[in-house]
Amino acid sequence: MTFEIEIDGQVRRVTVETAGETGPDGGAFRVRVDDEPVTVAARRTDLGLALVFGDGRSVDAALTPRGAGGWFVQLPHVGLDAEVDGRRLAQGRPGEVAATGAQRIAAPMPGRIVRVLVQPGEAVAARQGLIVIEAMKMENELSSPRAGTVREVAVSEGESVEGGRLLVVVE
Amino acid sequence: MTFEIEIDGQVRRVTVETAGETGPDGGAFRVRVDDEPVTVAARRTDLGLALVFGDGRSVDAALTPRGAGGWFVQLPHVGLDAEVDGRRLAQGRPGEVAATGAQRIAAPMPGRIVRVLVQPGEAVAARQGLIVIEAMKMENELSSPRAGTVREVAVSEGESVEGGRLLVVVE
Amino acid sequence: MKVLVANRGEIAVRVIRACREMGFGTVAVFSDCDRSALHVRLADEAVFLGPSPASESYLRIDRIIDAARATGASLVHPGYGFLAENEAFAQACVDAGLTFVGPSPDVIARMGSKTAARESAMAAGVPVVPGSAAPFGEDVPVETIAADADRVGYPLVVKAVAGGGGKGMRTVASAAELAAAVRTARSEAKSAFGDAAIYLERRIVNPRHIEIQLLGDAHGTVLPFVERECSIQRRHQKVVEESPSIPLDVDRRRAMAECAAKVARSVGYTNAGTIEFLYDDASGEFFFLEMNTRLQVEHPVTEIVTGLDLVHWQLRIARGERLTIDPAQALTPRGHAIECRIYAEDPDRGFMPSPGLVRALSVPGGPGVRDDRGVAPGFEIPVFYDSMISKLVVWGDSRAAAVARLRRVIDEYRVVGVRTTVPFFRWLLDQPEFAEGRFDTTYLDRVLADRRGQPFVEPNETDRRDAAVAVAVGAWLRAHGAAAQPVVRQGGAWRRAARLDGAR
Amino acid sequence: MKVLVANRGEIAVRVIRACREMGFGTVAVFSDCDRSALHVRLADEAVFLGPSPASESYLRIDRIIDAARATGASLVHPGYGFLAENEAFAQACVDAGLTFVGPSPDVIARMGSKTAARESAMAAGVPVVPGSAAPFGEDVPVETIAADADRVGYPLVVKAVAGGGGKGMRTVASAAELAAAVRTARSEAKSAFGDAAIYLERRIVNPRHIEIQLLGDAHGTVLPFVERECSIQRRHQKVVEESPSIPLDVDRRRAMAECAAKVARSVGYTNAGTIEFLYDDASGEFFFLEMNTRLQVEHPVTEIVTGLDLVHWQLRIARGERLTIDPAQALTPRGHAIECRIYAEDPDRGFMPSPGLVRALSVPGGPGVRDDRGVAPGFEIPVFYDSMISKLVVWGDSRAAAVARLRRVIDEYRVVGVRTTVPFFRWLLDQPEFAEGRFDTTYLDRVLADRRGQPFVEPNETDRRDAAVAVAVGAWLRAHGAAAQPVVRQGGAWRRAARLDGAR
Repeated sequence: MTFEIEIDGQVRRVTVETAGETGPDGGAFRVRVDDEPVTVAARRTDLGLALVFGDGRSVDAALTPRGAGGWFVQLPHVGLDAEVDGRRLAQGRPGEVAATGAQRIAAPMPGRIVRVLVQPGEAVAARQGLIVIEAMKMENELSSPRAGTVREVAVSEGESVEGGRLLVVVE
Repeated sequence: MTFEIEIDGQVRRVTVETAGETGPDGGAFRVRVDDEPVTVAARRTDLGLALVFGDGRSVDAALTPRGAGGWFVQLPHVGLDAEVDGRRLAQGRPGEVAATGAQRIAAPMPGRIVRVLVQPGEAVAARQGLIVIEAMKMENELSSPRAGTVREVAVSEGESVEGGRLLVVVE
Repeated sequence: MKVLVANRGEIAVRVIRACREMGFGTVAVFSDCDRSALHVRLADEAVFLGPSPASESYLRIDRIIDAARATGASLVHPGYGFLAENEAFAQACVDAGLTFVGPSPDVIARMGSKTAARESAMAAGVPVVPGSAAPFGEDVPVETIAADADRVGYPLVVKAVAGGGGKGMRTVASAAELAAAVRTARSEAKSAFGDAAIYLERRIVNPRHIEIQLLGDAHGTVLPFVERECSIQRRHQKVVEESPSIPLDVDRRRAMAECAAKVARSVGYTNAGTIEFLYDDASGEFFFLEMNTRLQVEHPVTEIVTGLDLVHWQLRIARGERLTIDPAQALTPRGHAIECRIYAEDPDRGFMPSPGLVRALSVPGGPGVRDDRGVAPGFEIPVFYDSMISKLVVWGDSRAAAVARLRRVIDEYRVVGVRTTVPFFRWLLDQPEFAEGRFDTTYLDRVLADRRGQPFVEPNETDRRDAAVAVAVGAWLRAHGAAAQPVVRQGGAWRRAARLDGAR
Repeated sequence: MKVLVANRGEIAVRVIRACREMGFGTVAVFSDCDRSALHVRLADEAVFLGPSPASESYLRIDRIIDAARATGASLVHPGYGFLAENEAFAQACVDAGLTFVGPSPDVIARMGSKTAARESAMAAGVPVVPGSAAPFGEDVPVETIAADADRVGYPLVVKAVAGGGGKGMRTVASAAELAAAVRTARSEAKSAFGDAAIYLERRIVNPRHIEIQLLGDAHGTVLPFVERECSIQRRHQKVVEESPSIPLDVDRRRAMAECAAKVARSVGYTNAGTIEFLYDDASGEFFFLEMNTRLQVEHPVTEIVTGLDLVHWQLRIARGERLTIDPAQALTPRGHAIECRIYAEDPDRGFMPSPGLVRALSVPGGPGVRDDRGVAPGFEIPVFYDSMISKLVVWGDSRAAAVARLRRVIDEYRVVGVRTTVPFFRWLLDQPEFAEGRFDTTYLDRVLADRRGQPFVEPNETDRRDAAVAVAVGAWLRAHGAAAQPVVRQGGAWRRAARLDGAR
């Protein structure tokens, strides 16, 4: 089977075929990542998959499906978001910085908009505050991931918002 | 819903109905155990069910389905086997003592019969050795759960046996 | 004898454990979203308080008192936060004939007011940070406050009288910033504590936060412990705590401990409390900051280096027992302990809370590790309370050994499904300032500002390839009947059993 | 620098943790059934050895050496069991230019032979239990052995020369029982060690088992530690270990430690080892029993009361470092530590192994707990090796406090899906003999025999009703779409995702 897997905005073609005895709990696989072949022994665990690569490297990976092809992969020292086959990451996860293009700042969690600090058309510097959202009894300031101009402010003060709700667009 | 639940050789009629909002992850229930009513709030956990009874008692129960109506229930301080609706425990779990009736001693796990210590027709005392089985690199002696007569010896020395395989019947 | 634990999360679990070890019955209380919480599961009894918002559950004094009455509990342990420093709650317990595990209501009231506490410290002859003589109510005009500010001097800190945990607190560099700071501090204080009163305090430049744990019994004995250092703070929130501190030598330790004990004795303090000081590295001076009239989040580091159990002693003191601890043991640390607060926060997004379902949890074990967690796998971290998952504490025979162990332990700590502060700690451990103990309370905010949101752990090409392989094999397994897998956990187990039963 | 850990389970995990703390790379080895074992997951690299039977994997010297070569490991840590006391393996490491973390092959050979070890002890002027002068090979007629038995005197113990862990060991009360005991001991020794050689030893009536941990460096320094007591044994298998022991006072401790050090010095012992003694409560005499030339299962209790890390020191010694430990620290316990070996065994069925799938695992936390586990949830405990799940160790400032804590901790320990020895420990904790420390190596077998198989924990009517309610509600939930539940864990998670993807 071949998958298109997007991680950090980069799409890889990954081909998986069995290499010896495999079952639903794992087995030995020949995997090609962008035509580079690796062999890996993979076994299900309480966290996700225990991987042992052909060169002996052991990687204890945790996997959390996000639905509709999305996965949250937690390696022992770093977590990554992955998208399988198609649905691209909107603009990377909110808060992620793209060098150019519109930045869509979304509510990271349910909360109440305490203050809106910018107006549409206003120029903002990187890290400048845009919105103050109260969540879990703390006021958190959402700041601009990069310098640019506020194209849109999608909420107003006092409003309660769901997680993921678009708040501000900076471009 | 009503279930017949056998625990320790005793069958109880248990009726479960919702008492307020419930979902697949639990909720509030009115339960009758042999016509004695209790209310209980039950919530799924990583171990099984967190129960809070009407009188405030909290019981963190672990549940392991054994298939075909069998359950292994582990309360914080003791484990019990339960059978739901019908299929009775063969003769209680192997090794369990019934005052009377035939005792079927089964292999508790895969292993090799090292020694057979009794013959059919032989009288045995409680705790007298019947079979020595080698498993996990240790020789384990299976002894008679009670005094009686050996009715049957179903294996011979050197034989390899599966877990659950009948070894000896004492009556 | 039965103890009602008027709290949730890790501290409720901590107190329940102490009760079990002492043979006391335990009563947990819980809100809607905590029905399957660990503290409920570990308690002998559990009483439902109400809806998830704290104001309708964990802050409902009446319902908690009723719960104690209904279950026949005779002691009430408040933990920290929620009602722990609420004198009305302590009084309600007394009125209901319950033993409140903490100081008397009037001592809570007195030391709970930062200004009254300052007066007590001054009266006891303990140095305090220069600041407002009296608090400013909601309606006091900014001009009046500005005048006081000029007297106190800049830089200064605006603080909520009822404050704690950095809420309702603002640093002000110059007169120009004062008005804005007062406004936000008042609004935050109002919403967090229902009291907008504030006061001003000189800001000691680049101090360390060093605090002294105390125990006082009902017979007049007050015992100070070896200090804790909590200088690693983000926006006045402690992030890492350790004991002993980096700068204090034996003489300074004794001096600070004696000052703390003096303040506590002067107010007739009983049970566990902590006096916080600002410590000036340059001069070696320290100033009374405030007193917390309850058990601290970071109490485990003290327990580990002294071998004394503070919660056991809280309960023994509440029952009228005398302190029989050898003062030398309390003041003499053995090795070094460091605590990391593991929160469900995304450090790469300004430590924004990231509550959600903890799908799996793998806690480090082995030597020198203490895990005080309040969460079990399968628990949905609620949005209603602080998002702490666990306090991870390590011990080493030296600070260097403790840091090395922490590095090992952090790598073993796996919280699956939610983002946590673990990557931040991994980064922090690699900072020379942390390794060498060269930091003060401003350190973390400064470096965080400098990083301008740069991720704490950046995946490299190998990480991305590994992740791609993991996902691809995962997707392959799913496509090839993962459903038929030998099931491992409850969720799966039931489904499989259902299949076997032909129930679906 | 890279360390290959030639073992599995909790001890492999333990060693990997120490390596990480010291900054060494780690290489795990594994057999077929250990592909997803915890030690594999925690290691940087992992090498497959072969099929599950130990003889085809963990005992394959050639493959382990190859694995070290292939991964560029320079040190090999054998753990305990398997090849840990196999001089051929130690020699093979030396020949391959690898550093074996343990004593030299000849010392292993010498102290591994119980009779040679006895001679060494006698030569060092340390008291030994009277016994055979030389071992009896496979073909020595029982008559010859019987003659020696009369000289040694009854009661006596038949022991396998290559023995350990109670295998190939039989107690003989009188001449009549000798022949049978010799037969079974020989057959067990043959199958367990491939060596049927046995010898006889006088049986000290009702002794305690007390042992001294040692470290020796390559520069001639041998350091003895505070003793461990391991008198709670079932069929010569240690079940509970603690430090310090109950009977030893400071002088006896020093005397026993000095005897142990003398033996070790006399054979030029290096790295970690333990000398076991039989201790006679009545007379206060002790006798050299045997030496274990490796790390012991129960080493954590020593680490906890001394604050010293034995595995760190094993690695440092292997690299040629000098022992810089203060001898007083090694000999002076702080508080009391107790270890329980949690096995997948059913105590209510003669401790029969009960391997299987660990569906869920909840490990106790909080103060004074150390969990050395080798198993993660979802792991199938193999039938091929010993069935240990975890070593649960508690610390208290006194033995009474440690026992009280152990009671709390045991109740928190949840292993779901398999039967474990936990109920047995719950029972043991309630025995006055245990609480008061009134026991010897015969205690447990005696009381177990008296109990004639009575369950250790008997469910009462409330338990049965609770279980019935749990099962009924569980069945109800299953019937009402448990499949639709918000999934919590991997197994489930995938299935749900599959639904969302419409992949099913």
